[in-house]
Formats: sequence, C-alpha cells, structure tokens
Amino acid sequence: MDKLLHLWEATGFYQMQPGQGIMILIGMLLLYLAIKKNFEPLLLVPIGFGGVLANIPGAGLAEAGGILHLFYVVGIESGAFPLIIFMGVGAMTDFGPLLANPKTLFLGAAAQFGIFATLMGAVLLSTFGIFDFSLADAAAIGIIGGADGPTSIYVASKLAPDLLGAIAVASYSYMALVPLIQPPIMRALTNEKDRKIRMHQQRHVSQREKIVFPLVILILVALFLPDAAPLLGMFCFGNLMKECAVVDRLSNTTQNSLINTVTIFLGLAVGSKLSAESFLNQMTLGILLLGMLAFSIGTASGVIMAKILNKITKEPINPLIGSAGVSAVPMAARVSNKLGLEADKHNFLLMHAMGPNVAGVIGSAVAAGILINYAAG
Amino acid sequence: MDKLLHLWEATGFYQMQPGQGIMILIGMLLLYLAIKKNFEPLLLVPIGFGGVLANIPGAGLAEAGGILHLFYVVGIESGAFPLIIFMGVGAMTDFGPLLANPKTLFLGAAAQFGIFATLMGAVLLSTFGIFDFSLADAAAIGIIGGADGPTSIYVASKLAPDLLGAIAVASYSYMALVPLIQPPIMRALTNEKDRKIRMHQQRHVSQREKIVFPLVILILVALFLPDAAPLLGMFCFGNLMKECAVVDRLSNTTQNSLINTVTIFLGLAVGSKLSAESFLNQMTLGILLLGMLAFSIGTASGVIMAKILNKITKEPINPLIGSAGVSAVPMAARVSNKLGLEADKHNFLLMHAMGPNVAGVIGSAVAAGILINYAAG
Amino acid sequence: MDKLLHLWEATGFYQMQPGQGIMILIGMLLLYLAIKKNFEPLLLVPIGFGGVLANIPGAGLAEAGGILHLFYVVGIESGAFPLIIFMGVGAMTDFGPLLANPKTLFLGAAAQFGIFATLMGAVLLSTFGIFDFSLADAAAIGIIGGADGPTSIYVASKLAPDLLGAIAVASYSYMALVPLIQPPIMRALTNEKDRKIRMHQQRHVSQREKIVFPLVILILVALFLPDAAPLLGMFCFGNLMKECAVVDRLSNTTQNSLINTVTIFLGLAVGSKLSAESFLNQMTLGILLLGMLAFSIGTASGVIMAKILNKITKEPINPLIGSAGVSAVPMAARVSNKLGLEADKHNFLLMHAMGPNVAGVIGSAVAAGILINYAAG
Amino acid sequence: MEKSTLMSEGLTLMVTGMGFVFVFLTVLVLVTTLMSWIITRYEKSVGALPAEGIPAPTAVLGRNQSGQSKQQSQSSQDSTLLTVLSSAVHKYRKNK
Amino acid sequence: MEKSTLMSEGLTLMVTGMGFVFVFLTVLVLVTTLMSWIITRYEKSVGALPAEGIPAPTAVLGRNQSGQSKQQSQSSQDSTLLTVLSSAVHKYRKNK
Amino acid sequence: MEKSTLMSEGLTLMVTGMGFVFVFLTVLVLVTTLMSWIITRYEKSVGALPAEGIPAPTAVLGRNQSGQSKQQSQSSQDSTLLTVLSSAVHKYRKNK
Ligand code: NA
Ligand code: NA
Ligand code: NA
Repeated sequence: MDKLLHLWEATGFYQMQPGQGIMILIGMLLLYLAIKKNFEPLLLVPIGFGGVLANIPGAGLAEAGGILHLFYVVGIESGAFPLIIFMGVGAMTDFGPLLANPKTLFLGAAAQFGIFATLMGAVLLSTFGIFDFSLADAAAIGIIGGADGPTSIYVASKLAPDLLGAIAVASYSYMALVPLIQPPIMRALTNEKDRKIRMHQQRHVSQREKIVFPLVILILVALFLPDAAPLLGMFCFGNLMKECAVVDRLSNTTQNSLINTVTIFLGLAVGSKLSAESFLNQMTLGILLLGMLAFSIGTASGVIMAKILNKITKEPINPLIGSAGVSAVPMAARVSNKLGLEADKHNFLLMHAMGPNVAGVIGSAVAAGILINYAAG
Repeated sequence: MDKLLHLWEATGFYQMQPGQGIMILIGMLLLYLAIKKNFEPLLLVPIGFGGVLANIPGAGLAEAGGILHLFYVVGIESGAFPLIIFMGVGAMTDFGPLLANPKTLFLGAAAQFGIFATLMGAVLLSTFGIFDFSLADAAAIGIIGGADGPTSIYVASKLAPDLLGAIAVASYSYMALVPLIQPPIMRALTNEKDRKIRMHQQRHVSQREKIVFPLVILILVALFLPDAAPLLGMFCFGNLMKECAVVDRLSNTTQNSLINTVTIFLGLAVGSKLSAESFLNQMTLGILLLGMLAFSIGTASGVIMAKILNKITKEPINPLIGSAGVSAVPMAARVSNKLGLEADKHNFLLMHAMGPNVAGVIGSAVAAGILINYAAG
Repeated sequence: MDKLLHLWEATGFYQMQPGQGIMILIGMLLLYLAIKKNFEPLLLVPIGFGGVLANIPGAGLAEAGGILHLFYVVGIESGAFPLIIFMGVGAMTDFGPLLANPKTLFLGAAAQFGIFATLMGAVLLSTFGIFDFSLADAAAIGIIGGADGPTSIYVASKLAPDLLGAIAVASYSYMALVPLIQPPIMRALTNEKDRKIRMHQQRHVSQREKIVFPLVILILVALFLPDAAPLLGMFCFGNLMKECAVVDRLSNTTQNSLINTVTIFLGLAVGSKLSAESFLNQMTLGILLLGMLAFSIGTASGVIMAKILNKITKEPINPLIGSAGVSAVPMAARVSNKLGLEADKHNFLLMHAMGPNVAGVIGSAVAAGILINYAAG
Repeated sequence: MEKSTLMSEGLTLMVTGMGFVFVFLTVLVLVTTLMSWIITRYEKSVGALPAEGIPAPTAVLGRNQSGQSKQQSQSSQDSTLLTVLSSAVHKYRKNK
Repeated sequence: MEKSTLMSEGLTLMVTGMGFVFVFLTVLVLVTTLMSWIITRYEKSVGALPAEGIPAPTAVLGRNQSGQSKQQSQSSQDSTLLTVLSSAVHKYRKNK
Repeated sequence: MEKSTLMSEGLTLMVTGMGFVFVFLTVLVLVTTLMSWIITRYEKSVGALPAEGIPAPTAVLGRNQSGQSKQQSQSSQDSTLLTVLSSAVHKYRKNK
C-alpha cells in the first residue's frame, strides 16, 4: 500500500507544479511554431522538445544526473557545441560575394550597433530599477541582435548561463521572424528611388582568394582580438576546409553528419535551460522585448550605413542590402532581394546582399569577443 | 635479463587465467553466431569482440584507464548510449499500423507480463535460496522479456550493472532466436480456425496523426510516469523528428551515422562487462534460463490477450499477431506473418502485426520506468 | 580609459611573444604544405590550423579551459581518438594481398628496425650529452619510423606527451615525403636485375580467410603481447566489421563520418601541442633529424630483408616491395610500383607491395606495444 | 532484505507494475482514439497536411542551398534530393 | 637515470624489441599459412562463403526496411542499395 | 555594482565595442582589398589554381582507393564521385 502510494506520488499528476505545466505548454508552442510555421525548425524542434522534457515533474532530466543536464555540461558549458556548429557554418559559407565587394563589410559592422544599443537599453532599464540585469546579463541579451544562434548561445553560456534558455529562444524566434520584422523598417528608411538602385555585376572571385581569406581573418583576430579567436577561429577553420579542396572528406562530414548531430544535442541541451524557475520571470519578458529592439536597431543601422556608403563611394549600393548586415543567413539576404524585386522586378539583389550577410556573421563574432573580454574580465 | 623476464611475464601465456580463456572463447562464439548465424550481428559483433578484448590478460582494457572502460563510463553509466539508440529507433519507427488500430496497444501491454512474471520467478528462486538475486537484480533480469536491447541495457545499468553483460547478451541472443522460440508457443495456443482469421484492411492514417502521436505519448508520460521519461522521451523525440518532415537533415543523420556510431561503442562497452568474474558464475545461468522464460511468457500472454480481444471486439483479430507484442521489431511481426501464411496462403498479417510490435516497445519502456521507480527507489 | 587600456592590453599586438609569432608562421607553413603541396592534407590541415589557434596570444585555446585543450584531454590523453582512427583504418584495410603471400609479413617486421635503430640513436645522442632524451622520449621518437600516424600519436601520448606535437608533425610530414625519401635508398640497395624481378600472380583469397584473419591476429596478440591489444584490437575490430559483411551499416559509418569526425578533432588536438615552449627547442630539431633517420633505416631494412627472402625462398620476390614494409599506406606501395615500372614497364608491383605495406602497420603496432610495455613499465 | 520481504515486494511489484502498464496503455488507447477522431474531423474541413510542412532554408544550417555555393557538390545535391523526395512523399500521401 | 644505464636499457630494448617483432610476425606467418590451408581444404568440400552472410533485418536497427515506412526515403534506399551492392560483391566473389 | 557605475560601464562598452567592431572590419576591408589585388596580379602571371589542388590519396585515410578493396562499395564510389566532382568544379572555375 505504501508502495502504491509511492507510485501515485511519483506521477506527474501529483508532482506537477503550475510553472512546469506552463513551460510544457511553451515547449509545445515552440514545437508548433517550428513544425507548422517553419520557425527555424532545425533548432526549435530540439529546443522545444528539450523544454518539455526538462519540465516533466519528478523526472529530473535537466538536473544533475539527468541526460539533458549531461548534454548541457558536456556540450554547452564546455563551449564545444556552439563552436563545432560554428565550424560547420563556416564550412557552409561562401565568402565569394563578400570578396567581390569588401566594402559590404561596413554594413556588417554597422548592423552590430543593434547589439550595443540593446546592451545600453538593458543597462538603462536596470539603472531605472525596472529590471535587474548585470553588465554581463546586458551583454548576453545584446548579442541577440547579432542574429546568429551559435554566437548567442556561446556568449550566454559564458556571461549569463541562467538566461541562456530565454536568449536562445529569443534569438532563433526572431531569426525566424526576420521576414516580418525587417521589411517595415527597410521601407521606412528608404524611398522608391533608393530601392530601385541597380548594383554592378560582381567580379569573379578566384579560388585562391577564397582559400587565403579565412587565413587573413585568422591573422587579424590573432593580432587584434584574441577573445574572438574561439568563434572566428573555428569558423575560419570550417571555411578553409571547404575552400582548400584537399580535405573534401572532412568538409563534407562537417557540413552533414557532424553539424546535424551536434545540432540535435545542442537543441536538447538548450531546452534543459527552459526550466520554470529560470524562464518564467520578468527577465524573460525583458529579454524578448530587448531582443526585438536589437533586431530592429541592427536592421536600421545597416540600412542607414548603406545609404551613407552610397553617398561616399562611386559604385552604387542599394540601401536594401544594408539590412542583411544583421546576418540571419540567408533569410535577411532574401528579404533584401524580395524588397528589391518589389520596387523593380528586374532588380536581383540576392548575391549582393550575401556580402553584408556573411559580414554580419564576422561582425557579431567580433562583438562577441569584445563583450566576453569586457564583461567577463 | 630482468627486462626479458618482464616481457615474458607480460605475455598472455604467462598471465592468462582459465576464466579469461573461457570468456575469450565465449566472445568468439558470439562472433560466430553473429556472423555465421546472423544473430543480431549489429550488436553481437561489437559485443562479442568487446568481450574478447575485455579478457585479454594484462591488457586491462575493461579496467579503469582502459578504452573499453572509458566507453562504458562515458556511454552506459551516464545512460547516454541506450537513450541515443532509443532516439534513433524512434526515428525509424512507423506508428501508422498502431494508429490505424489502437486496440493493438493492449497486445503490447499484455506481452509485458513476461517481464513481471520473470521478475517474480527470480524472486522465487532467491526465496528458495537457489540464486541470490536482489529485487533490483530480479527487475533487471525481468526486463529481458521486454525484447528490446537498449531498454534492457538502460535498466540493467541503473539496477544491476554487474549483471549488465549477461543481460545484454541474453537479450540480443533471444531476440535473434525469436523465429525459433515463438512458433511452438503460438501453435500450442491457437487452433487452425484462429490462425485463419483474416483482419480488415487498415484505414489510411494521416501525417498529422503521426506528428501528434509522439506528443500525446510524451504528455501522458509526463502525467503518469515520469520515470519512463528518459526512454520514452528520447523515443518520441526521434519519432517526431522523422514524422514532422521539417528536420529531415537531423532525422536522416539520427537514423544513419549517429545510431551506427553509438551502436559500435555501445556494443564494445557492453563487451567490457563480459569479464570472467561477473559472467562466469551461476547467476548468468539463471539469467539465461529466466530470460528464455520471459520471452515465452510474453509471447503466450500476447497471444492469449489477442484471443480475449477477439471475443470482445467486433473487428476480427488474428491471435497470431499477439505474439508480436513482445516487440523484437520487426522479427516478431514477421513470425506472425509467416504463421498466418502457413495457415492460409493469402492471409498477410505483417502490417497488422506491426501495431502490437511497436506497442510492445512502448509497453516495455513503461515497464522499465516502473521497475526503475520501484526497485531503485 | 582603464577599460580602453584593458582592451589594448588584450590585443595580440600587445601580448604576442616572439615564439608565438614563429609558431603561427610554422602553422601557416604546414597549411601551405598541406594545401599546395598535398602533404597529408587530411591531417596537416587540422594540425596546422590547430597550431595557429594554439599560439594566438592571450586566447588560451590550448590551455586549461580552452577548446583545443578540451579536445586534447578528451580525445588524445584518454587514447580514444588514435584508437578510433585505427579502427577506421582497419575498416579500410584489405588483407587480401598479405594473405596471398604471408611471407611478406617478414618485410613488415624488418622495416621496424627503423624504429629501434632510431631509439638507439636517440639514446646515444643523450649519452653523449647532445640532447636530453629519456628512454621513454627515445621510444616515442623511434616510433616515427613506424610511418603510421595514429600509432605515433598513441605512443607519444603515453610516453612523451610534451613531444607529441613535434612527433606527430614529423610523422605526417615524412609520410608525405615518402616519394622523395625512399627512391634513392631503394636504388642504392638494388641493381637493375633485382628491380626487374617479376613476381608470380597472387592466388585468390577467399572471403572466409579474410574474416578469420583479424581474429587470428587478435588471439596471437592476447597470447603474446597484451600491450599491443588496444591498437591491434581496434584495428582488427574495424577490419572484421568490414570483412564479415553482416554489419555493413557500421563498417560504412566507421570508414566515413566517424573517421572523418575524429580526424578533424585529432588534428586540432595535436595542434594544441604546437605551443612555442614545447616546440621551439633543440629537441624538435633532434626529433626531425631522428625521424628522417628512422624512415631511411626502415626503408633500407625492408629492402635488405626482401633481398634475403629472395635468396631463401623459391618464389621470386622483387626487393623493391621491401620498402613498402614501413607502412605509409598506400604511398610506399606506390613508390615500389613506380620504381618497378621504371625498370621494366610491364612490371606491376602494386598489389605485391600492398602485402608488406599492411604488414608494416601490424609490425609497428607490435613494436608500439613493446615500447609502451618496456618504457612506461 | 529478508526472504519474506523480498517475496512480498516482488508480488507487489508484479501486480502494481502490470496494473500500471495496463492503465497507461488503456489511457493511451483512449487518448489516441480521441486524437484520431479530432484530427480526422479537422482534416475533413482543412484537408490533409499541406506542402508547407516541407523544410524551408533556415538561418543556421541551410546555407548550402543559397548563393554561389558549390551547387555541384555532393552535399547540396543530397539536400536537394532530400527536399524533392520528401516533397514527393508528402504529395503522394496527400493524394492517397 | 644514469647515462650508462640509459645506454644499456636502450640496447636491451632494441634487441628484445626487434626480436619480439620477428617472433610475433613469424608466428603470425605460420598460423596464417595454417589457417589458409585449413580454410582452403574446408572450402573444397563446402564451397566458398554462401549468400547467407548478407545482413538480414534485425531487431534494433533494421526497422526502416519494414512496414509502411518511407520506402522512398534516402535512408532506406541507401540501405537497400547497400544490401544489393554487398550481395553483388558476394556473388561476384563466389563466382570468381 | 552601483547603478551609476553600471551606467558608465555600459556606455563605455557601447562606445569602445562599436568602435572596435569598426576598426576591425575597416582593417579587414583594407587587408582583403590588398590580398585580392596581390592574388589577382599573381594569377595573371601563373594562372588560376591548377588541378594539383585536387586531393591525392594519403597515408591515413585514403586506403579505400587502393588495391583490391571493394571497388563496388558505396564508400569508395562516394569518394570517387567526390574526387570527380571536385575535379569538375576546379576545372569549371579555371575555365571561367
Ligand atoms: Na550578426
Ligand atoms: Na517490448
Ligand atoms: Na609501420
């Protein structure tokens, strides 16, 4: 009888706390958005499912000894998973459009203002006592504006592990929402004439340039910002493997089974941070609001910088490609292309927008290095 | 000269103990059965080879610092390998036949009686002083009747790590022997008329049902039996990845390189538990006997439950598909099909037997949750 | 202002030490050799890149907490990576030519004299006070003569972890240089008539022989040299998986995504040992010199043994295949073939040279076992 | 543990365990039947799962489908093949 | 370790090591020759390895070959392809 | 940390951070432009990357391309296919 009682006490009905129930519903919502609405499904399916698993009452999957906690410690606390993903992303990245037009790097730089403005916003909210974010928290929230999942997770794991769940969810959700968030801002900041600007066809980029470029980045990182070395180093390594053409075996595995495997476990491990205590509080609300702000400011900064560049340089630059500087590869570039086609149905901007798009990845990794150096120091 | 002596003392000739020699022969026997007789080769080749390696005198591969011991600690003691395999099995499972005929879940439930009857048998043998099994040991032995390799290994690693080697070997060997063990029992419990029963063609199951079903299981697990959450959670996660169609990249990797890689290391790690001390004793004999009992009782319970259901429900159910409730996917279902065809050469039962077959996987994972909750608690 | 200073002090410009700069250049040189000159690119691309990353000032990637250090501890210190690679190499090895002509095992044995002669050389240099190598150091350096990357790394990680970087670099570099190092030695030790010897066509080897052979090696290892069990055990396991044909799923994954993934992380982890302190010293010079000696002596021993065998046995043996006994699969065999064709354009030695070639892998794994037993004991 | 305790523990575990398995799977039968009933009704009005379930390119992993990347490479061919195949599967199921 | 000890240790290791390599590989030559002789004799009566060496579906991993699973999916195609290929290899070897 | 300190820290971080991002990417623009200029000039004399960039078999991983190995097996076919594809890509780029 005791044992029957024990069994009853072990059920979810008996143990479930309201917070856990809500978090399970939130996990289900993420699964719905991922599967039905195609919100970054590759990450949000594992994150959502992990979130549900983490909140099963009494199962303790996200606590010490639980399998999700194990994945978290092994893969995220150590930094390994985001870095391996970044290596895979590097192996999938083509720097060709960037090399054809290196000025687009400035667009990738400008868009990072979203990160720092949001950091300042979080600091202000804390100063006015509305939230209680530390400088490290503020930096981790700001990085959502980098529009780059693995970078967000890496920075959050270093600076604010407690906020990691909310930051990752915000990061991927807003990336999925890029086609909704960006167009109004882009339209507000450009006029019809701006949007019709046609850009020159890109020059051919030789394979040798593509091989040397990741090494150039690596050297500059070594000289200027060692704190960005883990992220940019792994990124450049992946890219070099792809471009050098002598290790195609390794590059193919990196782009396929390796990144897929790590994505599954990264997602589940992030899900382990969606516990009721750390997610169901005012801070998450702040993170969601500030994250949206970060995306919007980044988009605006990119467009404004493109307009400035267009004034300065001889070669015409369509301001619509500025928004692609936030990264969110390749969706932001597609948004640029779509708005370009709306203004002039022969104005294909996709390849031109890929330049600032990958520049945005470099830019936010640089920003991540600075934040880690400054806020953790 | 000292060093020469040292070298001689390091040889296997000098160090080999009789038990080690016997275990090496047993490992070779497993390899023979796997390669020549097709006994579950995907597991028994690594387990057999691992068993040989573990017993090489003086090499210490299965002791602290040895590579097999490392695989064991990292993969099995942590629970990670069986759970990842279960995720992969989920990604390979089609719940269609089960959804077309949910009543077959009762067959999957009934067949679990093999687990609990065997547990009771082990307890009785201990009570009469024939063996010395604790309740946890008895539970770990009973789970052999679940006819599911990763579930057996997971439960054994939690409840009776010392018996893990014997339990895993028994589990996979008997699964390979399903085509020999089941038919006599099935024939004894049915008559010609029973075996000729034709079942209605299955209705079409929509993709939406297949997507929602793993989530339904997950919710019920969360509410009723959190202790089954690791196993069934990972299983449902794998299945959702497969069915939702938006993460085919991840699902394909899970079904291929990920499950293959983990299978190799799981097998080697199980092999590390085939040391002479823990395998060459009376208990192993008991495990082998009780395991056979478990399979037989499970088969019989499934068939009897199918006959009962056939009486209760309007829709005809061929009792031959009851035996598929033990799981051993897909061999048990094939055995049902084969016996159906023997009785009537137009009576194809394969798709009907797939329902109880996958129900048996769910059933034994539920039973595993109960056993871990009760016996470890 | 303090913080600005802090940022400046964090740059590579401020922190870079001369040694680190040199090591970065050396890493770049390795990348150049790998990519442009095709020096074993599958390993030297990751090693070279890892070497650059390890020397980024202030980033600490190769120090405790850094990602490369993590890869080293998890994969090399534990012994796992070299052993998994060896399993993969086993799954790619065809023992057919060796089984067709088992006498070629003697060539694989003779070529290991390069290992032991070099060990003696290192000991002599220490005795004369030119270098300061311990016996374990000398053994780890000698193994470069085994011309087998994973074996070198495995032995170095056990006997001389500090020298691992230099030993791995020497090992792979000289393997890449086999087409330059071997021909002069082979020409010097053979005359035109020797080189024109035609060998009998190889008999057909049945699949059953290929399946049993790895088990034969395993048994002999268990009886004679348990210390070689990790290396040869994993090697034979991989080979058995390939040949037994019932676990093709596992064998294919081993030969592809598994070995590729491990190769990437092994390379990066080896790169972490290319720090200025441990690489930029006189010892590295000694290692490079002795490594070259090891390859040369191994080549010469193989050729001489082939000439001796040719005298003893009835069946003609072309001495050119003796050099393939150093392993460096399959390049050493190709070198034999090339020199054979030079002497007589119809004299195809490739398949005959594959026998000693894989025998060399077994031979150096045996030698590795002896060295670990003796020098670590 | 005393022998008699072991015996009674085993008996309790057998009865509660088997009972629980049946309770759980009975509930699962009921809920599954309900689910299928709801979905079948729902699909009568909205139709079966539309093609939008097909994976679209995403911000983290889908890059090889974009831009000037090696369209000729194995990996992107695979991914195209996968998309085509899974699209075919979906259409096939829809039309059935 | 003193210099002279190091020297003598090195010498011992060289001699015993090289000796051991030869002993081991000589034994391997003998045992391998014996093995091939036995197998060749054995196969004269039973024939070379029969087609039963081909992988059959198994209880843990072989599911995708069964039931209503996506027969069109990459993975099951691969596995069918593998089976066909390895079957072909086997037949080829047998006929040779 | 006091509120005012937090504020000033945030401000400093914003300014120096954004500044640093621009400095870094400006340097990258300059160095990249320089690199492209050098390589373009260099390639005018030596031509674009020659076919020697194609992977050759190596001592650790390339074995399946050699000897009597299962030429029919999936893996070696894949690797051949990869070599052929990447060779085609190279030639295509060279001719462009
Ligand atoms: Na970005
Ligand atoms: Na079962
Ligand atoms: Na060798």
